[in-house]
Amino acid sequence: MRYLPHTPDDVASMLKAVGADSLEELFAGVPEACRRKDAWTLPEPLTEWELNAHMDRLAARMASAHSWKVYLGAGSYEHHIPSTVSYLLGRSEFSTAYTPYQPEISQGTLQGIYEYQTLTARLLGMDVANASMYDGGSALAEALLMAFRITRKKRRVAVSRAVNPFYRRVVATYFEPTGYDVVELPVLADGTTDLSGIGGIEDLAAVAVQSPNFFGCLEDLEAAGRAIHDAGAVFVACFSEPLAFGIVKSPGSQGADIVCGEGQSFGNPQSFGGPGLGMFATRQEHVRKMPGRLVGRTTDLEGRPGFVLTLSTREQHIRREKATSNICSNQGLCAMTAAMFMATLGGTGIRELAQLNHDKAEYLKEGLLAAGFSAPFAAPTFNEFVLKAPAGFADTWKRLQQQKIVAGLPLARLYPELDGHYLFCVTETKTRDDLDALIREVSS
Amino acid sequence: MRYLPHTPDDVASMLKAVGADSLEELFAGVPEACRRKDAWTLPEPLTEWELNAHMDRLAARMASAHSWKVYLGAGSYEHHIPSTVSYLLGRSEFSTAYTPYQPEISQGTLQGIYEYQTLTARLLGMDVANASMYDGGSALAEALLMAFRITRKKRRVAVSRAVNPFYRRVVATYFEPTGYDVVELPVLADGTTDLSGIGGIEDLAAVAVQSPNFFGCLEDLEAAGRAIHDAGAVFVACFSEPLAFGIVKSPGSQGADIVCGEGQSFGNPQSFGGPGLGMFATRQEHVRKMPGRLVGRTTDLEGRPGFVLTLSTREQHIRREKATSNICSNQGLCAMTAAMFMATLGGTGIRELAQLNHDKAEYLKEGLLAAGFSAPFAAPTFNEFVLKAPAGFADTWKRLQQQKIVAGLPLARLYPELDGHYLFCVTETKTRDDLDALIREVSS
Amino acid sequence: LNEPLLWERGKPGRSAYSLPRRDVERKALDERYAGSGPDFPDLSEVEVIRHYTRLSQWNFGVDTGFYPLGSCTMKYNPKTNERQASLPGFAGAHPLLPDELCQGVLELMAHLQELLAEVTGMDAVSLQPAAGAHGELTGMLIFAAHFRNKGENRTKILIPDTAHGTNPASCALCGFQAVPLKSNDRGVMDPEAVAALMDEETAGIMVTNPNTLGLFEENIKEIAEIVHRNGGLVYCDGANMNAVMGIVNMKDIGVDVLHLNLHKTFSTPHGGGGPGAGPVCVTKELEPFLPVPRVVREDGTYRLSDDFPLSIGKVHTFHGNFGVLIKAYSYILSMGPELKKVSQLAVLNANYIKERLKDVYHLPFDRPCMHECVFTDKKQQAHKVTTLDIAKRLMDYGFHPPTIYFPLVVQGALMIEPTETETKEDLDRFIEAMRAIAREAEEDPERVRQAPSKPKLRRLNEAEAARRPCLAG
Amino acid sequence: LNEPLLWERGKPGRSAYSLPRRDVERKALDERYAGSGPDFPDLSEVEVIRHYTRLSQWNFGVDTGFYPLGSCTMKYNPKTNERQASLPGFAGAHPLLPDELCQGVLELMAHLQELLAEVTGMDAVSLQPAAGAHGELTGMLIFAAHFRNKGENRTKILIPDTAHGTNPASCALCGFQAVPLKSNDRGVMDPEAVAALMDEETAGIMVTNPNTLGLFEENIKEIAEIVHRNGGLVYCDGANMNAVMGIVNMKDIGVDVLHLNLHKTFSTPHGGGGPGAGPVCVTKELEPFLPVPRVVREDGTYRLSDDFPLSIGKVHTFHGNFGVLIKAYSYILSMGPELKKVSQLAVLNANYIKERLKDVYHLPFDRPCMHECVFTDKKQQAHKVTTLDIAKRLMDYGFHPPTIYFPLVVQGALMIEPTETETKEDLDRFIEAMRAIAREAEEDPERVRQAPSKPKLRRLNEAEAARRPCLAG
Repeated sequence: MRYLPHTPDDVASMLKAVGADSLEELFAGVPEACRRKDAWTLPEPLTEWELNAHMDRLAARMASAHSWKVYLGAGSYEHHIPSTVSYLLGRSEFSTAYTPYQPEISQGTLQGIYEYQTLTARLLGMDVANASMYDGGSALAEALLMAFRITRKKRRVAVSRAVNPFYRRVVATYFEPTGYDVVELPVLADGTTDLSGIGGIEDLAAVAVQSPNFFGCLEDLEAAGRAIHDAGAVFVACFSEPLAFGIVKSPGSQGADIVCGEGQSFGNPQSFGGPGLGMFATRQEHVRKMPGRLVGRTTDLEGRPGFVLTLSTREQHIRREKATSNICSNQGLCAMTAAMFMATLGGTGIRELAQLNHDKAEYLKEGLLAAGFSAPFAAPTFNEFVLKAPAGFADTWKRLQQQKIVAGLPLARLYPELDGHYLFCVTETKTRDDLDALIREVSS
Repeated sequence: MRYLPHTPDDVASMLKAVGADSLEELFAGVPEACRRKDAWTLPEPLTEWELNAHMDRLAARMASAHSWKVYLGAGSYEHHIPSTVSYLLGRSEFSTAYTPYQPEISQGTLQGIYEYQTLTARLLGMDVANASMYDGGSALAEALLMAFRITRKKRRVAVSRAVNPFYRRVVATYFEPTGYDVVELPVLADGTTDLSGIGGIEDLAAVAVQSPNFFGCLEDLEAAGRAIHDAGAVFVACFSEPLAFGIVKSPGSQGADIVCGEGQSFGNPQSFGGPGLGMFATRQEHVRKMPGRLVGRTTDLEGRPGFVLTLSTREQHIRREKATSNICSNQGLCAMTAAMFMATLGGTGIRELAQLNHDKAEYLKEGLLAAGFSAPFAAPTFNEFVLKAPAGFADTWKRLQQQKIVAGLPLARLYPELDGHYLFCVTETKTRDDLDALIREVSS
Repeated sequence: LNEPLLWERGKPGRSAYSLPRRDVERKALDERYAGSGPDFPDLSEVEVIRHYTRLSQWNFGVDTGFYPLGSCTMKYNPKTNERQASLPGFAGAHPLLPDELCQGVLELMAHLQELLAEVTGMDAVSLQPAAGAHGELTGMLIFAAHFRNKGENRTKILIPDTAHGTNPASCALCGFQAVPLKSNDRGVMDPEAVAALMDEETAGIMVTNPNTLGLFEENIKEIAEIVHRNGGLVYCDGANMNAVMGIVNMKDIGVDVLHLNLHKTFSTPHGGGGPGAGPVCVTKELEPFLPVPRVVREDGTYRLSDDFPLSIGKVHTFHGNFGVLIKAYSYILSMGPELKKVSQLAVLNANYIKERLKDVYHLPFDRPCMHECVFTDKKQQAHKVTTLDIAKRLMDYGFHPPTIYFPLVVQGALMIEPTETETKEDLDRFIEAMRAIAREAEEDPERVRQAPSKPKLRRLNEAEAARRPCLAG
Repeated sequence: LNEPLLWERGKPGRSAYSLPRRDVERKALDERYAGSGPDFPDLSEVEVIRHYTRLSQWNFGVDTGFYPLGSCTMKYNPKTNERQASLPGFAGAHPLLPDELCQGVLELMAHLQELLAEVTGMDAVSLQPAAGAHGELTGMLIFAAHFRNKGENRTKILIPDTAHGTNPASCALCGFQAVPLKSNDRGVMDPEAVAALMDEETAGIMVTNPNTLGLFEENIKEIAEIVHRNGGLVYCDGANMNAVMGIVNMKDIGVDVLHLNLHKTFSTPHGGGGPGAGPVCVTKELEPFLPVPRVVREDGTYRLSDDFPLSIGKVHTFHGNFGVLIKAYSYILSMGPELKKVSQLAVLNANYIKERLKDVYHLPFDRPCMHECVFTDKKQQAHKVTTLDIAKRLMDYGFHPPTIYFPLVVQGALMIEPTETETKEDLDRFIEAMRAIAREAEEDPERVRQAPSKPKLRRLNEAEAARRPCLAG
């Protein structure tokens, strides 16, 4: 086997050196009663070429964005990934390294993550960002748990019903054994969160609002922040599409205390939903309460600048059960990818790309409205929006698959009250011709 | 444009530094009469994404080995390329370097090419190999020209009609303006070269024989070498499928003076025939007459081993019109690829892979013979062979394209006397099921 | 070559991104929401490429050399796995595609679950957890759900001192109190100690087996019986599974929940800190509690189902780190039954190092080890050379240092895990370097204390970094 | 980290290759032919990966840093071009596919030919030559065929002293005798000198324009007229085309045959010595002599045709370095009319360096230059610091040295070609380094003479290498 270098001679001489007669004998420390009795039923090894054929076959059975027009967003976004980013990520000095425990020989990862933290903080309008969480959902759960560490002795959080329902389910899972409560905040007629009731919630540690929210609607974060702070709670602003902040005000500038969300959009392939990238940022004063790894700048013995993992006193191997979180491996390479992507776009590029996403989504929205769809929500949107379909659209939706089009996400399962409504996402990957084709199809 | 970093400010300040008012003014050295008057009609720049779509469209219009079963060889071979080789080649320290004129910062290329030279010399049974030629055809032309430098004052070479006809056409082109003659040696009934006449050729500098030859037949190189040396000529052994030397005696061991051929088989994609790799080796005594670059081992100021380009006294920038050849850029990265591929296979691997090619080809040969084909040549073959097809096969051949099969190369155009004959190539990429399917199809 | 920070490069107006053609009208965003965009540097393509190419050159990876970081299983990461994960059919797959449009990935997930069940001996698998510690959390959530379902209120978990560092934190997240369990003088758990602690308020035990001393918990079966007898469950941290594939059936030895680290045992690259994947394997009895959605097969087609009322819910927004799962799947298909050989050779390599170094470094437990061995700096302390010094000096010899000062149960630990992909020649070179350092510690200790000298930087001031954190530029 | 030679690694029996399954019977080869196979080392996959990963780290490429190698146009090589060339439809294409099964590549070749004709102003193009010198050879073969066809026997070619080094060798290969032509004191050719040499035995002239001094041959039009008037042809070595795209129409200035270096002007990577591509562009009159097969279009489909009786034949076994052609095609489509900007910025960058360095380095021709500028070590010679020393010292500053001691017409030449893809900041850093070296040459010349000190090795003994060649291990 090409990954196992030992020749029979190697094995023989090494066994001799350790004083064992056989490979089996090496396992003398495993009591007989613990030895596996049953035989493997693992399939015979595939050659590299059989594996390629097998995987090609599986991959061919996918409606991938490569050959389909997929108008789905809802937390996973199709964006063009420059070949530069793919190439750089493929460099195995990045991919085959472990967490940078030994800074002298890990400056590549460390500087790269430090830059990621910086660009993320700038994007979100916050002071500090961590080195990443697993994904948007777990980042939100950790943000809410962090709020309890900030506020102490409270036991309740409120989460908008317009927050991505998958994030909310992850929060529910994390909260289940803790004894903390999650209150759901209703949605107003315009598609944004109704915060009018939070003043009446007792023991409120934090309120989480997403913008653009799951319906694509922009929340008025400034107003939200005022209401949340008035209620004495931590303002958690969450997101699933960070590209929005190319043209939309950053959550930090609107008063958020913790900002968290999903960074997949930034150069990471959709890959059936993972690996994603939990982005997580807060204000300087809360940094020691923040979960996750942090890279900091320092100097070496000769005074040269360099980077290290820092504030590890918050982490499990030191604080054990009192750690700020149990997260250890994070999404390092995805964070590096996001940094490469942000650097590739630049300040000029992200503004224009975000504007283009917005404008294309608006173009489709108008086209569909003209084709008989109606808009349930009045709030402005970024690159996603909800429309109510005309009667009979369910069949059209199915028929469009013949033309390799997935025409939006039916919302009935996630929001029973939105039966017949669809969530559409349009990114820069769709041309006007694509959009016109879709509009034509649904009109006919 | 993402490849052009100059901002308007940059341009302005640089123009100021050089004392010009505009970019146009920089071209003051180009007289007005020489300025281009006509406008460009170049198409507008494509974005990276439009380019991807455009190239995908072109690539989709190809019967590539990825999705077709192509039984063609004839100088270009489909072999599995390990993902390791593709990955390593993609490392831009290799690909974006120039010819290693500055050895201190080019040891990667230099050691890699030195290893290529060594493995190539070992493979071919010769003392030294150069750093590469363009391809098999030009390598043969240069080998024959080199023979004139060895023998002096002679003016004629003989080349077997069983040498790849494309190589022979390149030789003819190179020889046309030189005044040297090329004599064609006939083919015997068993598919090998008839050398009986070479004793009678006057002024004979060299004789070139290919093995396995274009018909896939193995030549008796030892006997050929004796005859050629008896005639006082240089023995040039050529090849198009170096994998054969995994199980076939090396040309060097059979007495060849110059060995040359095509190395594409070793890890280089077929890529519509190029870039290929001209492999070229000779005996120590002729090294200063050899064309092309050479890497040699030496030491640095502190005595540490290192590598440099050497014997450049044979080259154009020093010898100008008296150089051993005009070759300057060669196929460096292809040579590196071949070395990686040889290292990946190893001695054990190349024997087994070569044997497998042979055995699969034999399997198809027998199957086709049983299906009504006949064998015109009796000499043993490696992974290619010629068969005479039963009547009506031309239609079958065409029909098989519907099933994405290219069932061999029709020889009529290249060898009118072999009308109705086909050259089949079978490599390790074909499974027994593939071969059975082809046999079944031609039988029905 | 030095490399400035990203924002010290570039000029406003440059771009390394190919902006798609604008083929629709510009529409201004409502002013109330419109922001001015982030303060990112503008770079050209070549600047981006050079920046990261240079950064990469400052990093040590498995492809660079021997990386015996204990407990991290830094084996070679096959290149073909990268090819598979980047196939457009996978990379371009939206996680909410209708089932009929994503049969390829559903089949892959179902098949990978079966394979992991077969490798571990467990009954059912969830691929959702995104990392080892996330698997632990998922496991603890399953514990909690199980006892809730049974109507029992258990609040404590036994955790031996040889378990991984994340274990107590994972317990705490689920509201369990971690009860420390001391190992005996053989470096393993004692059944009596477990029996003494195991009561009706204790949900069970969380062991790492083989443990972080590289030793197999030889009493695991007996301990599992004690735990089970008291109504508890046994969690096994499977981070060290690389030692026992094909050797131990985890269910047979009494494990109820096990997590795997695909980025350790199954060769997916660690990416300088992730992404990993931490699938959780359970017994039939605990299967109802696994996260949803789960892949089910009906009439030859696969679909995702949420219909598991006892499920703990979702621990990941979608289906876990799917790209990582592809790589592990590709590895397992490439190895098949050879996975047993993997464990045998991993153990052989570790024992070989142990035997060849134990005369010069103190070996606290001189017994056959599993896939890793733990030395200490006891002998070198005499010359005021510490574990940290030894680790840094290894860099000068071209090796990544072992894990240091872990496990805590051993003072000044040097935890060496060679993995099975290393050649005997490379092990010999490492052994020579370690022996040379031991000599240097006696003859020229200052040289070791001043190490490293060859990397880009010398030792970094970590205290200063923590005292005055500079976390963004 | 050092890295042994391939055959100093490995052990017999290892393999890094995944051998396909044997699904047919083994058949022994006839003993008369059967050999024992080559003496290759057997390595595991990780050994191969580490070997080449380390070798790569010893190489300086464009992605590593500024590479102002004069006359080589080391511009940035876009990554998207690599993606296009590796598409399975192209990479897996056999060169002898029937025309109807390879329309994609035929269309690409036809389109690329048109684009190159448009960029240069010439009428027809062959993509077959595999490198610049191969293009020169092809061009000379066309010259020879042209005169043979006209029944003229011309045996000489004028070659100016500012032409590229390969030119005389290419002439010689075609039986032409190279007649040297001296440049005037402005660094360019003199019409009178050409007129004096141009006779009925002379086939024409082979110029490099812009020439190797980085100067535009300002008399080219007049010279071309003289050559044509005498029945000769004008060959232009287009290696320096990066200076004049959109500025000069090569046919208009009298060029009959021109070759391009796609690995220079059109950004395909040079690969540490190739593969390149050297397409040849000709006038309508010479088109019949181009190599075969040629792509022709009929009824909307493309086919390859050999039916050009005057053709010189084949210079490549198949269709040239097709993979390289794809990358150039991809580059041209990405740039379109911006190619003019490319030349403008390349010339701007070169003039900027020239102006900023001419007070400290001797500039033999103080005139506006094109895409490169040529200095000498005249000022530094006073301190016994040579061009070679300056070049080596630049390595310590993190730059690849310029081309040195070429062109021969200038003593101790330093030929600097920055290309358009370099930022002003990087040029400024390079200028600072060059100025620092000039200071060092005065204040600490020994330091410059001892350079480099930072790369893996110090200066290598090239004399010894040539005296006792060790060419294989």
